[in-house]
Amino acid sequence: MIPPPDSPEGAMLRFIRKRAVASLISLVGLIVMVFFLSRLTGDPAALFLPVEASAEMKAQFRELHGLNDPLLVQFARYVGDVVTGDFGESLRKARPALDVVLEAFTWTLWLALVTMTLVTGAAIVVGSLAAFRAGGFFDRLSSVISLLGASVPDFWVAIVAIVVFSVNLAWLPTSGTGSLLHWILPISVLFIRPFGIIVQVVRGSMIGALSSAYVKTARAKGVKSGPIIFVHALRNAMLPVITVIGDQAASLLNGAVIIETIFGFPGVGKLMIDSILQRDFNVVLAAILVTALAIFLMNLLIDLAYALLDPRIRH
Amino acid sequence: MAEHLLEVRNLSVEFHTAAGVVKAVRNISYHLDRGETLAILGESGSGKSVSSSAIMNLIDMPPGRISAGEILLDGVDLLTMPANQRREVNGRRIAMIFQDPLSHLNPVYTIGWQIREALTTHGTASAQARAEALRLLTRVGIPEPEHALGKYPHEFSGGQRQRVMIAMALALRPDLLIADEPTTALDVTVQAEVLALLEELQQETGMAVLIITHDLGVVAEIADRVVVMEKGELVEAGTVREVYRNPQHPYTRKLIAAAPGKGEMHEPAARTAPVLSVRDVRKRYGAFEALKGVSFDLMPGETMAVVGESGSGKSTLARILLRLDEPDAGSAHWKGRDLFTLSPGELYKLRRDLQMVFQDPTQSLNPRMTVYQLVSETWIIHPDILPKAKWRERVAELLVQVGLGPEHMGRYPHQFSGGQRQRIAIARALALEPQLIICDEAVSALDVSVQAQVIALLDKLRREMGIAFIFIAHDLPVVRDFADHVMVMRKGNVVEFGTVRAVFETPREDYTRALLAAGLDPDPDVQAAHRAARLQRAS
Amino acid sequence: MKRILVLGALMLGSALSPAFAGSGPIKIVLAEEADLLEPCMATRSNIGRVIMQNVSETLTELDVRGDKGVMPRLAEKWEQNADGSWRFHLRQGVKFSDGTTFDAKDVKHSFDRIMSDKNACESRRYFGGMTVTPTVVDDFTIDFKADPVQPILPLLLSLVTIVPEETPLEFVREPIGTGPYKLTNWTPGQQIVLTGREDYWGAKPEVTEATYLFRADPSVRAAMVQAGEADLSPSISQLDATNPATDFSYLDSETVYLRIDHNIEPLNDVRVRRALNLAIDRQAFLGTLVPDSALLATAIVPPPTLGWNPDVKVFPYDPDGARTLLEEAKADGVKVDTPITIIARSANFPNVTEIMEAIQAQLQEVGFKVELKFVEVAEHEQYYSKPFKEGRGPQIVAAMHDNSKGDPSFSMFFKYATEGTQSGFSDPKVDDLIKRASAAVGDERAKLWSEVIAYVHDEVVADVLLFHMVGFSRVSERLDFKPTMATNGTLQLSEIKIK
Amino acid sequence: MTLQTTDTALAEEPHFARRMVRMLLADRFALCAAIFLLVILVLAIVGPSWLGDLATKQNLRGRNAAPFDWERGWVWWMGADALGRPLLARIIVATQNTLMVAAGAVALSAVVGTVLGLVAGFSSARVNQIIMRLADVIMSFPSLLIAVIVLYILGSSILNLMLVLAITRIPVYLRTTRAEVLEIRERMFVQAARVMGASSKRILFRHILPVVLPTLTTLATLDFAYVMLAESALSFLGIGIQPPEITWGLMISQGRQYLTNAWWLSFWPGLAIILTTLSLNLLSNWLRIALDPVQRWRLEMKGRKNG
Repeated sequence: MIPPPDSPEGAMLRFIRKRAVASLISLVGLIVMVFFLSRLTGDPAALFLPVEASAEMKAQFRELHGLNDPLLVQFARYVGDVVTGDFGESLRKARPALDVVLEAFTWTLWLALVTMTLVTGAAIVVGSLAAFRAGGFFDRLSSVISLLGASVPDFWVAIVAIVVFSVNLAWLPTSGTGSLLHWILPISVLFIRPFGIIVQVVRGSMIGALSSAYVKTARAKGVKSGPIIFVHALRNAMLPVITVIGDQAASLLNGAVIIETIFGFPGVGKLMIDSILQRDFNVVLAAILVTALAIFLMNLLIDLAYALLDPRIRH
Repeated sequence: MAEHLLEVRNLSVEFHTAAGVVKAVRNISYHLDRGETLAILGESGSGKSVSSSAIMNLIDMPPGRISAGEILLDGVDLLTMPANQRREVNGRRIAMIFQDPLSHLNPVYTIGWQIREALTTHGTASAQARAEALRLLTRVGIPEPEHALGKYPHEFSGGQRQRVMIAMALALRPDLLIADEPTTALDVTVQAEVLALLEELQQETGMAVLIITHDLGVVAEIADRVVVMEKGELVEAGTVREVYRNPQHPYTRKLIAAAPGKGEMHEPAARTAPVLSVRDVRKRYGAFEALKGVSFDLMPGETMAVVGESGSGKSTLARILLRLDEPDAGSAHWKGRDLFTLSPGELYKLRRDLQMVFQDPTQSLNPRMTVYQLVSETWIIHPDILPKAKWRERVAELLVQVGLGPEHMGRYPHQFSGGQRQRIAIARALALEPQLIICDEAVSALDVSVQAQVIALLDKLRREMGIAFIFIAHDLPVVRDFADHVMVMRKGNVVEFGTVRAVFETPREDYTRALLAAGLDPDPDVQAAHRAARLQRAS
Repeated sequence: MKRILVLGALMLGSALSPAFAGSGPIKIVLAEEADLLEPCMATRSNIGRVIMQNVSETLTELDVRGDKGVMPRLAEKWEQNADGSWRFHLRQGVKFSDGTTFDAKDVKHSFDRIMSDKNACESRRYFGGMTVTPTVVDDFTIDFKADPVQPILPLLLSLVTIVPEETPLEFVREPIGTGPYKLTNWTPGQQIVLTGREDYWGAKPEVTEATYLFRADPSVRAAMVQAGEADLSPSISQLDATNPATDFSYLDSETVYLRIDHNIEPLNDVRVRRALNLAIDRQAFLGTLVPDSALLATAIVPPPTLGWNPDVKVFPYDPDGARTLLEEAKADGVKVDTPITIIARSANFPNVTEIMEAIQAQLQEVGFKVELKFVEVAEHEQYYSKPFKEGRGPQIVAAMHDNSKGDPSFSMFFKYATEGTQSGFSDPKVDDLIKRASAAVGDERAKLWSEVIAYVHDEVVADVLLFHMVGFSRVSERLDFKPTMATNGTLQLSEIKIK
Repeated sequence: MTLQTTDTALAEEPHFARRMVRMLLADRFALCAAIFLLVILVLAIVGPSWLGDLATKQNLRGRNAAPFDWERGWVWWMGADALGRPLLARIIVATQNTLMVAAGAVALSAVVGTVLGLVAGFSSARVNQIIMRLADVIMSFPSLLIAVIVLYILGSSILNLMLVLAITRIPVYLRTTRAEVLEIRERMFVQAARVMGASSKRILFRHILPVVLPTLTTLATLDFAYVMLAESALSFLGIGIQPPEITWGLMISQGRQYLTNAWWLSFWPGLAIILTTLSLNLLSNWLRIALDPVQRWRLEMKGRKNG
């Protein structure tokens, strides 16, 4: 009893609009929450100025940055500014908060993008092959590796990797940015956990898809194993996998704080933590807004990917 | 003796399950020649599909295992063939179509792609495959075939999907087509069309057809010979007429006897004051009009059958009467009160009077509750019916009443067969001592022999307890032996309403006549006559 | 009294005989990124390490390698006028990196800018409690008049970075200075590059270009120098400092101590405070949790500071004595059983958790009830600085204090005067001594500071002084560089030689 | 392919607990995991009272003692930490806090998330919207940032840590539960319950929840691992559990600086986390099969072979 479909394009636009409204609500909620919560964590003046600074200096600092006004006034002012595209200045860096955030976010975006691409590719191949011979040697091996991957503390791996690959073997630079080589270690460490998780999901989903009726049809048609796995089953099995990929990508977009800290990678995760540590509220808020927006866009892409993969969703 | 196209010899297959090793088929043998149609007849659990899966190499090993036997295709044993040769047989020499084409077609690829794949897998060039796919779709009668190639399975109706499956199966003109319950979930009119198509194509190509079914009507319509299976064993074989006229095995006899539509028809009493009076019920889902103004009266203690094909709105009607869905307009007066305007509190009281039995007992019984919990839950919800001390006793009573035993109380639904589960569902409905039970396709999912038993049970309850029934079905023969009145629905409208005799013997509407004509009769001779008549009408 | 310091440029000139020295670019890896490169914030260590004296210079400079005291930099000489104000004679022919010429107006503007309320310049804090008025005498002479009179004004001016007159009052992102280097690249989060200036007024340093990198993790920093990705890391972990060829320790002017809140019983009793001091086995920490070369502290300021008192002796480790004192106090009705909370800041200094856990164990050993609480920097500040919370229990705050300025006035008032923001007690004699010492000059000044140090340590038993810490640096073998006490806040590239 | 055994499956199945034990015995990996977890659980209960003193007794002169010194008592086999305390004893004592934080956080987030998910999946569109937006807010709030902010406001204690970790994990359960409820509420047995007049509460908790529960159990075991790692990440940032309380996560982050010259300080607690999470993962994989009637034969078949 499906209602007669109207044009898929119209439906898509309506869907995007609906999602945008919902995300806007979430975004506003997020801003309200972060604004007030972060201000509960303490006074930026105490941190910006040295402990020996006099009370007058602190008062003057607060006055200078409008921190003496009632919270609600500060909030109204902030909202007013944001609406006109002004996200305020960073206290610490004396530059527009948005610039600071966008700079850092670009790095995070690339890191997330490259990592997730590699993870997705590798996890799909490994997970599919494991599912095809479920219970076999490769399955066991891949599940031990992926479980291990999902349960190792990442900072541990990061430091050991630096000691081994950069100091002892001197194959790779220890940290920082610059050449492509600099990306290898952070990406490898970031790779581990999502890989472990996604392999498991791919495997589970593929086992389901491989036992489905249409795979039976394909076998009855005489289709070879390769196409059965990677053409027939995989595309069907991708839906739950995409959801998990989305979740993992979202957490990468939110910044890989620890990896960024260790590898001196100027991403948004470390920026956020540093900023809250220094009570640089404008940067925290701008960073949250930017990452939340990015995550919203990514979720939208994921929905589009659903529609692309599964024609049934297009209506 | 000339070599058969296909010969199954002493095949035994077993499966490892939670309950131990199950011998799915034991030592069965049958054969099939070119141009011939063999039916494998059996109910659920008979193992009728296992041998065909073995032929197609579709048995998962483990948990399955072919423990003995051979399957000869033109004298060559498929079971000992190397894997790559074996794969070449599938699609090229033997093709298969299945029940439920929706789940057997890959939902994410266009049907054009899927048909082409059948061809290219076995070496057809892709340009040629494209042309061939178009030809095949045209041949199986898909409208606008050019356009249809780019559509996805979910965009077709059930009958069209089965036609697509057939096109795909026949792409390489196989010597043998295996059809596993190809028409089971389809409406009767569509079923007739699909079977006719299969026959035509068989005549065109001279292929052999192995059809697996539980339906005697299908056997009568299409098969030359039939083998009957029960619990993994082949109990009877012969030509269709022989087996029908002169069944040897008690099981075959039971099966034939259970076929519906042969008993006495009810003669309803004169109509008095209705207990349920439904007027002009309307319901839309978005742009789709499910009900376009349905009205009827139901007398106390009477059975009214609602018959219609998919999309007729019959299930929507049931859901609305039980307030599982809200109507857009109309009224339904139950003992003088409009069901549609009741407050939640009043509705809760009224639930005792109106109950429902669903199509699939596997789904309508919570898998994590025991039979005792399932039945007694009604008294937790309606605590004033029965004091807790008497629950156990009453559950036992009810179970006996529906033909089960008190010892079943502690078991879970999955430990029962389909028919038994439906009995549990009925016991649960009875626990509230209702005055009206709405049965939504309550026997459609059951085997024929079980169907008859459940219908007999319902009829007994009606007689003994004076419960009124609204019995929803897509199949006319089922309601013939049971209903007082029949209401035929089509596309949200009531097409015809009358006593069961009036509807079956003197149908007023073309649609009703078409429904009756499309129904398959288990008697091969009667069915042959039907067919002749149909062909005559067509020409 | 007039005091004239005249120091010719010959001293600086004589150092410039680059006979065999190499030259070239280097890379320096630091722990904390400079989030600003604002000259008036150069007194903050993460900023100062990059720009102080490299990009932005000051009128005067404290000698941290020798004991020459305050030395000339942009001022060639200075003298105190009769009214107590100071006159500075500026160096001529100095150009800012934007090409403008350095003169007295720039100095005045730089000072006014620091004191402006349009920004949050940190250096302003050194001029609290006084009014300083700069007056331009001529292009290369400027007077600073302070009320009250400041004997250490030349030292204070070593903290005022000079910017061109045109610099806006708000924070800038492109520091313009007179130093030997100018900022040529700043990619936030990645690197800062300083390049040597051709038109620098002084001698040309061997380091032609310095690239600053930032890594939070100490072992990564050490690894970078080892792997050749950096030439110098001024701070690495003691644990990584295992290679004598590259790794050096240096006294880094940080003093670790436990600030006692004397207002709450039982910490108001001097016997209890003394017992705290006796209970801690300071020596046991050396070579274990604290580097071997660290010094046991007897004052809040490190030894090279004016007035540091060699006669004050470290409390001995005497658990029995501590127990006796506690019992005495208890006998007098002091509630010595009240649990005392030690508040420490996570990651304040290396091994802070282990050190605090060990101290807790040692205090408990002699009968104190001690709880340990780790807090982050902002919360720590609330415990450390006034106003203290009402209704608090007995509290001890573990803190680290940095004074590399050579004069105790940067510490004593804040830590020990009644009005001091981190002072845990009030003693009129201490207040008086600090006041007098701040106003005094010369030997008198040193004597008075010594007196304060001894009195606070021995009589008041104001706090539990622990260690003057040392830092560890890793210097690539191609460099010739020894870090100093000032390295924490200033890292002069001109002091780095290339082998 | 599906097995058509509905009619033959009438055979009585053994009791639930016995069946589970038999299936556990059938999977050697899961069995080892279960035994390991049992040991960990026992250590968590008795650890602090058994070895509490030994684990806090400092000896600055015996700091960073190397492991595998069989001459000394067994608690020294893993070496000593930076204050000369036996690592093995400390790991055992830390088990309690570690498990308490992880279990507390998982239990809290699972309960809150599940209840919200049930409500969201079953109530009006408006309530659903509110709950889902709340979940979105938490989801797009970087979890470490929430943790830092909340811990700054509330102070760092075991309870607050539990709370913080729970908050960040709530959406996981919420979304899963809601998705399942949306599907299950359309199932026939839910309709049947409505026809009987069952209240929403009854339908949710008696009919829907038991069906969702196996999924949630699997999720919770996996989350257990996640939470332990998150806790150690917080310790890495210096805002986790504060000494003298100990957890494995804190031990790793304290030992991190000694990684190059006293690797055992962070290796053993790291190993403890890995083994525990690995065990939980293995057990949850087993559980997923054991609770799934379609997959269960794999274990039961093996069980018969072995037994």
